[in-house]
Amino acid sequence: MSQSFRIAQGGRIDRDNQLKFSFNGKTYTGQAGDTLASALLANGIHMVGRSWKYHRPRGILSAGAEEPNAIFQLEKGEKTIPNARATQVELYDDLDASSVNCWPSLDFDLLSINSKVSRMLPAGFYYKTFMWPKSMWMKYEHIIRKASGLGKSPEVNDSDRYEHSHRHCDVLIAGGGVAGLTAALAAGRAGARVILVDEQSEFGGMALSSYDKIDGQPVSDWIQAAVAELQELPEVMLLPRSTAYGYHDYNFLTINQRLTDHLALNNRKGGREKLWHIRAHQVVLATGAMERPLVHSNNDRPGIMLASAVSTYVNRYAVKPGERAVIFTNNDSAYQTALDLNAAGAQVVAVVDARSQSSSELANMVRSAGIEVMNSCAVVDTSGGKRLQSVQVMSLSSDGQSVSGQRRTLSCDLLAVSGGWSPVVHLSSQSGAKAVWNEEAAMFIPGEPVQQQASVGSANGTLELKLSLIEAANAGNAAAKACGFDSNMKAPQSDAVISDPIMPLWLVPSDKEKGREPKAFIDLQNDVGSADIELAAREGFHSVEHVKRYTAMGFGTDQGKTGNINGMGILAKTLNQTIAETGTTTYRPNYTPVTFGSMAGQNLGSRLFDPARKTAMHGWHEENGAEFEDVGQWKRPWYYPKAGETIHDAVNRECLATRNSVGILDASTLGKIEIKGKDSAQFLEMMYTNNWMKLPVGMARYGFMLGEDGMVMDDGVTIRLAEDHFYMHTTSGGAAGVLSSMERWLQTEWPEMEVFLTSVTDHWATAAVVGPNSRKVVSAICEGIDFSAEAFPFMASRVGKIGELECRINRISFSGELAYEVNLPANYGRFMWEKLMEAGAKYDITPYGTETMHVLRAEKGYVIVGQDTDGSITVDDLGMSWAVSKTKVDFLGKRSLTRPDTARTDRKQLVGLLTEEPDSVLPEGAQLVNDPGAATPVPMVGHVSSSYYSACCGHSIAMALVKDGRRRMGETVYAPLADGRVLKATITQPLFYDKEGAKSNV
Amino acid sequence: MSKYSIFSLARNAMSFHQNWEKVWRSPEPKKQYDVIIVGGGGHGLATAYYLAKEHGIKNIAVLEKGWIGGGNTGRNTTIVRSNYLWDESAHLYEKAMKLWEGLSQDLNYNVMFSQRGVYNLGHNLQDMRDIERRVNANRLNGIDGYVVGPEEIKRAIPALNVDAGCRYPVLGASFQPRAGVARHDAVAWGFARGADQHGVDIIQNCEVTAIRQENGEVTGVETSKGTILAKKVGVVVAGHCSVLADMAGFRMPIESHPLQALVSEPIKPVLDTVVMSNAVHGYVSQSDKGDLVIGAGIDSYTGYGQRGSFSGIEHTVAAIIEMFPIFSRVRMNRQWGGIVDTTPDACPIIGNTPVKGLYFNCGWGTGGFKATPGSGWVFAHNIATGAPHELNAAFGLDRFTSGFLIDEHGAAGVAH
Amino acid sequence: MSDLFHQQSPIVQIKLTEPKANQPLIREIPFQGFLNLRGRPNNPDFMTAVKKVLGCSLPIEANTVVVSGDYKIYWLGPDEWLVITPTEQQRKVQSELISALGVIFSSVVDNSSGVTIINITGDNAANLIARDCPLDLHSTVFKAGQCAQTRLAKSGAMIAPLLDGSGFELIIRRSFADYLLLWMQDALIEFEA
Amino acid sequence: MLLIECPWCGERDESEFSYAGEAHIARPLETEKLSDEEWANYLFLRKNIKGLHREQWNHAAGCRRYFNVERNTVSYKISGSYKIGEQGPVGDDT
Ligand SMILES: Cc1cc2nc3c(=O)[nH]c(=O)nc-3n(C[C@H](O)[C@H](O)[C@H](O)COP(=O)(O)OP(=O)(O)OC[C@H]3O[C@@H](n4cnc5c(N)ncnc54)[C@H](O)[C@@H]3O)c2cc1C
Ligand SMILES: NC(=O)c1ccc[n+]([C@@H]2O[C@H](COP(=O)([O-])OP(=O)(O)OC[C@H]3O[C@@H](n4cnc5c(N)ncnc54)[C@H](O)[C@@H]3O)[C@@H](O)[C@H]2O)c1
Ligand SMILES: Cc1cc2nc3c(=O)[nH]c(=O)nc-3n(C[C@H](O)[C@H](O)[C@H](O)COP(=O)(O)O)c2cc1C
Ligand SMILES: [Zn+2]
Repeated sequence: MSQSFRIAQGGRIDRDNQLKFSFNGKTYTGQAGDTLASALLANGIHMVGRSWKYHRPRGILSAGAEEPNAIFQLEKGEKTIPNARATQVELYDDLDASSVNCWPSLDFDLLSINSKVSRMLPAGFYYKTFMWPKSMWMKYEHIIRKASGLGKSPEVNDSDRYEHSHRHCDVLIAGGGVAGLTAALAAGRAGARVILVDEQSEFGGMALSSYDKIDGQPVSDWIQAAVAELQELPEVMLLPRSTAYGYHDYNFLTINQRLTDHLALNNRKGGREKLWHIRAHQVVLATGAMERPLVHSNNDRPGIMLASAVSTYVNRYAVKPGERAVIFTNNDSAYQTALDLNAAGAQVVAVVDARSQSSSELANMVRSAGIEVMNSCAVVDTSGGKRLQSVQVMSLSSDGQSVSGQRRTLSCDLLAVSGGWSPVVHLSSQSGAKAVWNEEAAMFIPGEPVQQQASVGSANGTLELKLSLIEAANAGNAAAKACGFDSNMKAPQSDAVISDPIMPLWLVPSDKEKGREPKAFIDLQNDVGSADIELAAREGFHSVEHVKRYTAMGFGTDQGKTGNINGMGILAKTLNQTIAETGTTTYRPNYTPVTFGSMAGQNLGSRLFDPARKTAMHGWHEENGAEFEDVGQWKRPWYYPKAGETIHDAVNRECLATRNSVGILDASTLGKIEIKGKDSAQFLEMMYTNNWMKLPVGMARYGFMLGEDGMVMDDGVTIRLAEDHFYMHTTSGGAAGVLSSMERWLQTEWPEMEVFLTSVTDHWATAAVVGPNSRKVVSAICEGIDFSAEAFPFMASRVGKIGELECRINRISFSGELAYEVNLPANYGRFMWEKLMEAGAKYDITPYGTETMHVLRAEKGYVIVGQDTDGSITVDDLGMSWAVSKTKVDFLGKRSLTRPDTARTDRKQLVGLLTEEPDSVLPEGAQLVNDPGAATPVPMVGHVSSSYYSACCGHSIAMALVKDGRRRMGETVYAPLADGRVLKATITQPLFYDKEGAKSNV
Repeated sequence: MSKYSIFSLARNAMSFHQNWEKVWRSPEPKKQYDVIIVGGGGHGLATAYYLAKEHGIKNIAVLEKGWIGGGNTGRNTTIVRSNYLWDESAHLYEKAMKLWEGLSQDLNYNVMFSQRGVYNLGHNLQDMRDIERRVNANRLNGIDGYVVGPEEIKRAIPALNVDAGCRYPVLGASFQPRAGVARHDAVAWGFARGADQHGVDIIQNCEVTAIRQENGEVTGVETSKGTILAKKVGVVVAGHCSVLADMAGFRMPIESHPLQALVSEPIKPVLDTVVMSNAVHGYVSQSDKGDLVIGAGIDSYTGYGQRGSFSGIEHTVAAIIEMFPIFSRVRMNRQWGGIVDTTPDACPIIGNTPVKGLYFNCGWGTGGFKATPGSGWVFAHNIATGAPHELNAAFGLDRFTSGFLIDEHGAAGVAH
Repeated sequence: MSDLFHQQSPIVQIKLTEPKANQPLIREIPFQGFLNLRGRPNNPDFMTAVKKVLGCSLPIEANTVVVSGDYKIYWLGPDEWLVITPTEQQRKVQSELISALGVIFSSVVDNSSGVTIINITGDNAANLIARDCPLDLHSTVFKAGQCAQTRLAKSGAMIAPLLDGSGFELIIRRSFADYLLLWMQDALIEFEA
Repeated sequence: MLLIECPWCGERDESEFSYAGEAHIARPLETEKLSDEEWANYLFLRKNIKGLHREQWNHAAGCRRYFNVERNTVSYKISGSYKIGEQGPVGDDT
């Protein structure tokens, strides 16, 4: 293998399984078990990208979720992934990766010119310029936009599936390092339902990169045994490659599991990701800790890495990230890295330690290995272009505030830094526990939990293995106990390690004059340097939240995982306050970015984005060529075009056929509610504006329902089936709302009323048979009813039989025609429809849809709630005050009607409009004016709510809401249209056809 | 006070940026002011700015309980448009639009107002009727607007799925070319700087805890930094207006709800306009930094927690992917919430209150960012003169008694 | 020929396939009788009258099911029950109930065409439902004899574990049935492998 | 995501419920006798409490009952649910 930086032995990679991959068009090899980052390093590639603002060369910093630099575009076409973190991408065969945000190439990037003029680009520079000339801003902005952004959005649709699942458990454990595994064992052995998630492919966390011992065994053996045991426990679920990214209220966590991204493209099957919605009784957070870099001049060169990441590359991936290494630290843990590098055969030039002394066992082992330890020293600058070449070291004062003495240059190609550890408090903070500053350990640790939750291990600031294990076992036991399981597992054993305390060092001082020092970066992804923080503070941005927003610190895809705490430390110092006073910015989901696809899941497309509610006759409508209209969630036939017909042709034909002979409409979508109990009529008196006490049994009445604000909310026909029994129709879209509103009144306001409501919307299929021949058609298939006008008058309801089946026929009409609504249980809906079609054949019965229904009702001036009303219209505005009782003491909304504005007599009122040109149809939504030539703003007097060409009238008709319209009959209004035309129309009564109502009265 | 420009930038670069002045001063509060503005959001800061600039009142304090711009101003999806339906709102928002168009120059602070246009999509026949109605009204009110069809939309927004086979296909849209987005934080900072330059004291970490009154007249406020006196107090605290009203002894027709938003990781420009959809329910634009800025729905329950429920996020993201299937593999970076003050008619309340000298400006709910300069401008007039400007006369508390609501919810759901 | 022959189930447009690999089995139990019964359980007359007809006391413990001969009775709410009868017996039971109840405050409504039963059985039955249902379906928590109305995807369902432990019975609304079955068919893909 | 206790069905996910606003707003009995102001108070004015809030919820996808919940509107912590007409809990306002 050509992986020249691969260490000959060790590591957890599969040496027998070599994989090919390409980076920026060149082909390389790696091994199964590598991440993209480790494979690149194995090939000696350090420079992987350019920084966002200055386009400086950047290398791999970390080995995990915190990575700010190694952000790649993976693959092309439908499988492309923007902004993938190479440190978390598992290598697979033929993986294709390229750098983002550089042009034309990574090596030669034109915008690296920004670096030269970087002095002109301090934090927030764009607020201070680009303002002149005013018209140029959009052009400047265009250029700014082009320069920003990292990866590219896919250009084609995603072909992958995304799964969802909901789960409940006793104990959810986030993080499967040794702490998480221990907690899982404690709770799992006790029989609790446990879910253990870890974002990595393997459980074990940091320990996979170490040679620690637990219970006397090498830690990797212990991990293997623990995982094996957990896998056997029936109530334990292990989710690898799963990130807990959101910790919401009531122990609800969202977890993103990656199912296939680690496989070669042609081996991927099934869903790509799975979103788990988990509701846990108890949560244990064992999310570990992240190492912080140290902030010094030019601390961003390729070849500068976190010390723990170096150890991970060496120990876990068997990769040597450098041949000559310098370690720079302010705490003990990086000494281990020195030993690891040394063991791997790299030369460790020196350990530069900010502390005046280091005498722990670990430090002494480093000295014994012959490695120079430079105490009271700091790396103050570095050099190198696309790769680190050397670092410069100076003496550091004991308070860390100044450097002095000679600059000593150490040549090296790797600088491993450790500025201390930051517990991953993200989830704990998301859950509401405010992170607390621990001065001694120089870290934010999880605050007092506000949910049923505990943090353990390094996530809790407990960096020592022995104590981590005890803490984890205790938390696992306690969580299981809280769920009713008897649990008292003893903690696994490990040896204590004594280490020297950390010396906090937020910004390595420079020997250069203030403001003139080279850039020292905090947020590598957003190119935020210490000078930016100081500038922000100087300009008055003192809140850490302001600093974040002014400098963009922590705004990136890494959300400041490596930079924020350093930034807060520098801000605290600049403002001369403590870090505790400075505080953190708000931790929010997502812990790491999650695909939109996984959140959308399968709830997409014509079938699953939103339910399409269908009537029992839906299949017939489809088979007969109906076009459908969305009405709420319902699919309603809109019109039934015949070959070659436009919508207008079809509607004209349907209208004429219905008026002249007979038409049929699927009216099943109307809401239907049975109202039963001795107080039913009394209840309707409150719900509706008109009177219900005296409605005879077997008769129906039209009613308006108002909101308490007096505005029309719904309308419909209600039938009295018995003294104490009614059957209410609501609008199709309003059904659910009307039912829950009526239930609410009954349950909360009038619980003493004896009324039961039952929705039967779905039970009944309804066909409206409409037109002069409707009686013949309906009576042909329906027995047991006397259909004569006298016996079965308008607004009556009767029960009869269709074959053996009991049916209900209501003689109600929304068209002004003789019409019957035929109802059968929906299981027989299609049967009923076909029988009616059969019976109607000799009258050329014509199915019609909602469009024709609209025209027919508009010809009669009937309103549609939601089209001719908009939440600001009263019954009186509609000219239907006959439907409002003058005698009732109360009904919902009544009191509102006498408010000064509502009681005005010159409100917008429903009128008819006839255009000057009979053929020209006013567009619905046209605004009406008295004087089209008036100056802007042109005073408007109303708008067109419904408008059609009426084939039956032979001219266009419209309904409009016009100010004081009822007093303006015969007057002219104008509709100025977008295309410049001005249509002239005359105000009329909103009634255009069969004005005497003769047709329904037969 | 130095002016911002490319030259001042160059000059300061020479001195290594050591000499920039504070954007605002953060002084200690005085004992007494002519006017106190409670709430250092965009609206409060704009009010102070225009009070000083247009009405010559210089002795003003803005009291902010946290950091300025940290309320809804700092957490909104930054959409600016003026294509409202009713005359009253259209004129108010259009006033704001006109101010936006010169705001960066007026403030000498680049608020990055980007007039990239806003599309409001229609997905069913009633949506289209409403769009026609609104656009027609807009044109007659002198506000730019067009109704556009699916083909034109597809040309303008190639990433949008306009397939007729969608669950809710795009039937058309309203388009306002002058509409767009602005850099929300810069709006707060720009107004703060402008106000500060006129002598306004901006006092952060100063929470108002009580409103002092004598004989039905306001005399000042109690704060976490002590008592501060003033004969006029303007309250502009968005989600917290009921809390302040409670201090003053009256109630508001307001409910405070969580409203959530989210951003993707930054990507190269793919969307150079703003797309909103009511029926599918989501709206999206792309910030200058490259992240897709996405607005989610309002949570139904009362909430002062600056966070909402995950189901809202999930529904919104599904809506966005339904509209823009190519974003499926793009990742969501961060989500957050604000506290929006909703009114029964989705219109603001700006004007006098039962307490003399106490003025309220609130109820902007889910959509007040776009009004920021206009709102401050009319409220300044109202406070300075003691009576509403004609642009905010219709937005008084009295409308809830008279019934003169200005219902901007748009038409109720189609029902037939 | 009986008109029963002319019934069509709400999922008439759906073709159910044989399960593959680890897929659960989805089957409809069509054309059962469904009566929505309401009354006040603290009224002994109501309880007695109902018992006379159904042969058992109504379940008054929330979210439980009682089986009595051919009838199954589900708790829907504190004053609401669902009575499931064999095919085409609903009218008979309905009139028996109505006459037994007389003037007692109650309501008996036939909703037989308004809902249908879908049984999901076999491996992954719970996992299929759990794809978009917030209920805890674990067998130690949700046991035979219990039932729950809940949210299922973007609709709702009454869910009850089958008595034999083989899976779940779902009662879903007619107008959402087509959607829910499309949703289930899509959900099955996860278990194809 | 809230976990709301229905007094009948027990704890269920928020998505099964719909919110129905501030609780304990009784509809005035003799509406005719109210002044416009009094009516407006009933119609529109809300306590909109920051802190312990009594509110109505409907178990919409479950038993369809309306009930009351006492919830802290800042922490979202629910101190208890109770049936309409019952005395509510007195939660700790933390
Ligand atoms: C997620 C989201 C998306 C939105 N999207 C848009 C959009 O796209 N377009 C649009 O036009 N609008 C949008 N809005 C609405 C818009 O953000 C607001 O209407 C607007 O920002 C309100 O500004 P404000 O200055 O009134 O309030 P805020 O910015 O909230 O300011 C009020 C200030 O008052 C302070 N305060 C509160 N109580 C006290 C006290 N006792 N003492 C002192 N100070 C106090 C608060 O701390 C706060 O800083 C959105 C809102 C949200 C939450
Ligand atoms: N010497 C030191 O200074 C030092 C510092 C840190 C850790 N350690 C050592 O680390 C070990 C502690 O183990 P630990 O278990 O506490 O931490 P760990 O880092 O080993 O494990 C944390 C695990 O959580 C996972 N994780 C983090 N966030 C996640 C999320 N949101 N969703 C899913 N998974 C997530 C990580 O992938 C990782 O596997 C001990 O060996 C300890 O001694 C030592
Ligand atoms: C228009 C807009 C764009 C934003 N873009 C980003 C972003 O790119 N990255 C990011 O981390 N946060 C972004 N945020 C969110 C902020 O980080 C923050 O969450 C939000 O302002 C709310 O504040 P809080 O989370 O501190 O409560 C953006 C916010 C807004 C309003
Ligand atoms: Zn319930």
